[in-house]
Amino acid sequence: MIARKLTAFLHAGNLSSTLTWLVRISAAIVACFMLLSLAGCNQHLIGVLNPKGIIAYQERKLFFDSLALMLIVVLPVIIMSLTFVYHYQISHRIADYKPDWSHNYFLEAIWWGIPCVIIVILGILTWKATYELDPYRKIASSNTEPMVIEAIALPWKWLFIYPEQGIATINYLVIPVGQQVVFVMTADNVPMSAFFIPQLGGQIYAMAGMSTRLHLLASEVGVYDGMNTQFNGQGFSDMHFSVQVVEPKKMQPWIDAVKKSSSRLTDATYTELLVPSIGNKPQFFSDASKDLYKSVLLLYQQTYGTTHPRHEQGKFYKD
Amino acid sequence: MLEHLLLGKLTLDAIPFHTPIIMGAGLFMMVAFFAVLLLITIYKKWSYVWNDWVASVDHKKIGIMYLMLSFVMLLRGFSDVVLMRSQQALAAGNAMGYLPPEHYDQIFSAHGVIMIFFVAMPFMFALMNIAIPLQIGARDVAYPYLNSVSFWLTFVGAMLCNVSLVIGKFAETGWLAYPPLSELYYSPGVGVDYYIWSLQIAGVGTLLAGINFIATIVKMRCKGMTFMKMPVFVWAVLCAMILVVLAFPVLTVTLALLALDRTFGMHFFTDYAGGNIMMYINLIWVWGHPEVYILILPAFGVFSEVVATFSQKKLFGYTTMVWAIVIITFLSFIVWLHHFFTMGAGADVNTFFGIATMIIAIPTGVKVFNWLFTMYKGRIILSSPMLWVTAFFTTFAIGGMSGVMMAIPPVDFQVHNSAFLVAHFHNVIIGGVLFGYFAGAIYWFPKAFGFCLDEKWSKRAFVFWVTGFYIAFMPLYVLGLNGFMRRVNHYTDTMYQPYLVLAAAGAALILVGIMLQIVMLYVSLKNRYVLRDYTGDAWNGRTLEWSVSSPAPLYNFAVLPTVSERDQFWMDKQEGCGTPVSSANFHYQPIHMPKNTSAGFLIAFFAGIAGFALVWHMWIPGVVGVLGMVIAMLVRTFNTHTEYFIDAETVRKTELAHLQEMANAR
Amino acid sequence: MHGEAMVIDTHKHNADTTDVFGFWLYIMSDCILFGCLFATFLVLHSTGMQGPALKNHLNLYDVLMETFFLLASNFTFCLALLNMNQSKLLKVQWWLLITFLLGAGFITMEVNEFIHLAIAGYRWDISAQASSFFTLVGTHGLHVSIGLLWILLMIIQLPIMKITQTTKRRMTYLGLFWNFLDIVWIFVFTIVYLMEAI
Amino acid sequence: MGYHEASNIDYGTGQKKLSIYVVGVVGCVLLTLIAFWVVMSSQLTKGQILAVIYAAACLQFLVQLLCFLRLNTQTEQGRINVMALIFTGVILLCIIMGSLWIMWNLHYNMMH
Ligand code: HEA
Ligand code: HEA
Ligand code: CUA
Ligand SMILES: [Cu+2]
Repeated sequence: MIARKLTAFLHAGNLSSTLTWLVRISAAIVACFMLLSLAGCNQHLIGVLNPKGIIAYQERKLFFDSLALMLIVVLPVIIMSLTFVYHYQISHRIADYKPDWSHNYFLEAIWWGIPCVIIVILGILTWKATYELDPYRKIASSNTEPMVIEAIALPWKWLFIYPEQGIATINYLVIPVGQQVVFVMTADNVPMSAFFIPQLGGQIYAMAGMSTRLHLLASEVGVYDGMNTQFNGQGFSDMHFSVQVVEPKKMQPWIDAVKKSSSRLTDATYTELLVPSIGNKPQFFSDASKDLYKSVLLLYQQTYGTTHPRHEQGKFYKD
Repeated sequence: MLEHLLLGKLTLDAIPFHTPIIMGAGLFMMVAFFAVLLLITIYKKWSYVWNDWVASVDHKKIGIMYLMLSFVMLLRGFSDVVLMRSQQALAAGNAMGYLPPEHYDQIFSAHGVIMIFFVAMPFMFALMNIAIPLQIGARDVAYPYLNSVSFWLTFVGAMLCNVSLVIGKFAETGWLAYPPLSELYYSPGVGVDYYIWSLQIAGVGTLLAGINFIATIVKMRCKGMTFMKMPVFVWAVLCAMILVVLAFPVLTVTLALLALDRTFGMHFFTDYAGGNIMMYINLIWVWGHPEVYILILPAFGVFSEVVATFSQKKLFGYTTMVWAIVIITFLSFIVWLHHFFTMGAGADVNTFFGIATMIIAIPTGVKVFNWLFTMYKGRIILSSPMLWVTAFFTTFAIGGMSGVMMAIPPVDFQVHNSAFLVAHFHNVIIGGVLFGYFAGAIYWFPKAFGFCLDEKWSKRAFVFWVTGFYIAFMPLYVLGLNGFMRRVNHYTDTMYQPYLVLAAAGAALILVGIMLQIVMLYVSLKNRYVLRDYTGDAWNGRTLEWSVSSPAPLYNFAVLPTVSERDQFWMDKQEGCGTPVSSANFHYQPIHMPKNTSAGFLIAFFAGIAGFALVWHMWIPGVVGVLGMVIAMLVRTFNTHTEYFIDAETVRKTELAHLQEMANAR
Repeated sequence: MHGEAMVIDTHKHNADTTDVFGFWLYIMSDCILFGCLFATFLVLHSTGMQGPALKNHLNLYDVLMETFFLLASNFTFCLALLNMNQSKLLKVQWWLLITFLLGAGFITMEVNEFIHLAIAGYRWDISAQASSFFTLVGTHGLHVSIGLLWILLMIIQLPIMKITQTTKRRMTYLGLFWNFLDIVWIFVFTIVYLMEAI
Repeated sequence: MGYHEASNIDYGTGQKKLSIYVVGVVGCVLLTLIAFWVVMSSQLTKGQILAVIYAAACLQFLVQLLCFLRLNTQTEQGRINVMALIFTGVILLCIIMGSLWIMWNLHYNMMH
């Protein structure tokens, strides 16, 4: 029926050209949405549409559920707006003209009611999902204890410390598949940043002097893109890192390999890392101090007075 | 020492001689500016410009000046867009495009600031000034002089923001200047100071205008116009202005604290010494969320007027319309956290604010349905204002839907800061706010200028605008879901490039649309005698503004009207007594009017000096600016002759001339 | 129709109450302004990060004195208003002068306190807590100073412009403003000083 | 209506009366002293002290509103003023309480 109306729209002889355009536009939108859903099976996708982790799966599901739920009202609204405009044009000389008809309890009850119902359903969904997918919360479906990785946002690169293993990396993450990981993060000598691996799950901010957490669980082996999403200065666009999800048994060999690396994360190397730089290649450190993370936090929490704790590390902006 | 007090940090290095694009743009602006001054001098129009415009306190003229400000700023805002879109279309893989980060970052920050503060807000105030006093049957706004102050403060704020193009630089922080990025340590230049002081000055202007319009609407309605008989546009503006008065002080405080940090080394939002960046983000959104509803509510008002007029039918569900607006007004104050779900406040907080946000969809939806059913069984005239409304339904429904999706915290974790968000807000801002204001501008154009706009060119521009819009922004939804973030200067994954090229093409189509709008203005101006609106009622309107001549006489109404119905003018016309004053030997009375004054301009001028001085830490000029402001205000308080009478004979002549024109037109 | 035309000018007859309503709206917006400053103060004082404490430097008896100065000035301003209604120009000026002196006393003590704190090492740039203390109290002080200038202006303006509708209206504004500042001070006194002292 | 009636303009600010002002000032002084005394020399617990000083502040706020500002609902303008005040108060509470709640939660989450 709708399709017939639409074609009638397109072919009606007396149609003003503008209206034709309108209809084409709405067709374009429909096409866009089709593209969106089709895109789901495209292997090249690197966002939430192609999830590789438990959290991301649920987030995608929520996305499409809410979309479908809302389309129940939104689609009719779009269709009605176009049909009404078309149908009741003055040139159509429809006898049915009620200039003073402006009130109807029944109708108004309907359009208070239906959106209300939809929002109630959506609200319940939201309520549950927000608690379930809270980044601070341990992932319930997994019975393993989370593996801890400390992430420090540095001027336009990420430092990842594996405190239990005593190693550290720059812009390079290796995590086991099927096991949950908790990222504990802060920032140092860089404005607020955000940690995000789209295919594994949502994002959270990293701020100096504060410590946020994010639980993720990868469910497929592969290489994924991770990034900073919060604009934090000139090197922002290149603040990406690579995430390797590997079989759990491959974790230990990798750790051992890193342990053999000649560079260690000493105070001196850390100070070098604090200097702003853009587009860093991955780096590996065999020996990372357990207290580094804590001391970075404390530095920001305990410095008073007028000088920034990192004022010696060079200007943030080349002015 | 003296040099330091006079010039502060300003040196010749501040002028970017080495960057040809900026110098060219700056030079062009200067040339244009001086050309205008020269033209005024050559044609000996200085006294006209000064007395009739700069010093004017007439709401109709101030409205027109707001409109011009908005239009000029649009050119700046759009040139930013062209740069951004082309940069992103080019800079894929190893290519870096042609804009290094330090320029690109200024450009998107300036785009956001200019579009919101100096395009959308002045546009809104333009429509309000042109329509509100006429719609409520008043002679002017409550404080005509304050109205002039407000306009000039906004103007000066806009100028200060644009000066940064040539002297120094603009903020490289995004349009909300989150600390600690905007703190002195991370942004040592003057960019953020320009941002702070131009918004501070414009913000005060906005706050004063907000107070002015609330007082106007509450106190100056004509006899018989109870609250529930006001046109919906008036309701929408009333609520938007309540939001202004309650939200803008928050912006003032937030920016002032940031300024204190930067100027006096305080620690509100530094990342050490106990400063709390999260408090800035919290405060700026306490203002920021209401701000976007400040923009959209008047647009809702315009839709209500336009839909009813062009469907030639009463607005459906007036009472629910009003309640919906009131509910949105209140709700907009309890949802601000949805802009930082990802900061980590935990599930309790996120759930509360997520659900509160969604609830806004209900009253908004009700409004949409009421508009739809206003068209139902009407007789729709598809003039261009109505076309914009038609396009609005689809666009806003999509944009609103994506908004509600982001109100679900776990979904927002995925799309926050991504191109999806950019698509959402351009969807609602362009498809809602801009389309609405365009509809309003075309609708009230004859009332402000006395002639209609050319329909043919108007419709052509519409077509390009709408198609351009969809092509420019639909790809961004896909990009966002694919992990493409906002504010990126270049990207390595070339998969994104086709979408960005498409988006750039869309922006180009919009550009064509804007050019066609300029053609439309030109053609209409040329044919203004043909397009002249003699009746004062160009669209067969329903509300009081259409009962007077176009443009309205200086005093608006020879006799203040009395109403007893909602669409009083429409009812009168149905009963065949459209114009209230129809008898030639009617007994006119002298009318009391406010005198023009240049005090408003002077105050704003000195505020501009003070602002510029504060940016550069020039303490002597700063003191001069502040003293100038204070003295201008004090002098004004001693002036007791601020009003005058238009004598009855002048009123009679003006009215009779209008009647004659109407008769001729028939 | 004719009957209405006899109303000379509705714009004028509304003007006075419209004016005061506008000023009231301004005060409402100022409430929000102070509200945000209080919120910031509370937030910065309730987080764990402390820095040097204000408590050690405070002299609450001085603050009590300040409070009474402000309260008394409020009362004397009301007396000025009373006399304004009875059109006793000289008395109005007299009470305004006393109000001014009391207000000036308040400001002097406050400035004195600030200087003392700064010398003792509790400067505005030492910590976020100090910043928020100086800013909140200072913003109130700035408002009071503007009020003082305004009172001076009225003392000068009244004999020139006499007691008219216009000056009466201005006195009403000023009264609202002055009173509002005292109300804000109640909360400054309680939230900033008393709570700090507990 | 016109200029001649201007003397009873409705500012919505109530009647000015010496007796009411005196009541106001005495009330305010008393409330201030009570709060001050509780902090300086009483044996109450911290919670109790807080309760008392907040109660005193709120009471004094009311006294000032009624006795000095002369807020009332007798006239049209007075009602509008009161309405504006109440609405502002509600929004202010939303903003302050909301901010504190949010900031407390953020802080709690980021320090553990
Ligand atoms: C009112 C607000 C507004 C408007 C109208 C627009 C219009 C447009 N915007 Fe903008 N935009 C923002 C507000 C707005 N934007 C904000 C707040 C940001 C965020 C900044 C940040 O990151 O900090 C942003 C960011 C932003 C980006 C950066 C995205 C990123 O971060 O990567 C891009 C990218 O291309 C973009 C594109 C466009 C385009 C193509 C248009 C064009 O389609 C539209 C062209 C429109 C016009 C040229 C104006 C129309 C004319 C008038 C309103 C006046 C007319 C007057 C008369 C007729 C009298 N916008
Ligand atoms: C005029 C401007 C405007 C308007 C009207 C809106 C309206 C809405 N916005 Fe939007 N928003 C912005 C401007 C605007 N927004 C801007 C500028 C930003 C980004 C700023 C930045 O970060 O730079 C933003 C960001 C933003 C975010 C933050 C995302 C993030 O940063 O991660 C969220 C999240 O909840 C959101 C939600 C909403 C919602 C739920 C609405 C609702 O009001 C929409 C309601 C409308 C509808 C739902 C459609 C019509 C209704 C129906 C057809 C009825 C039936 C529908 C249902 C039952 C669902 N917006
Ligand atoms: Cu961010 Cu605590
Ligand atoms: Cu919002």
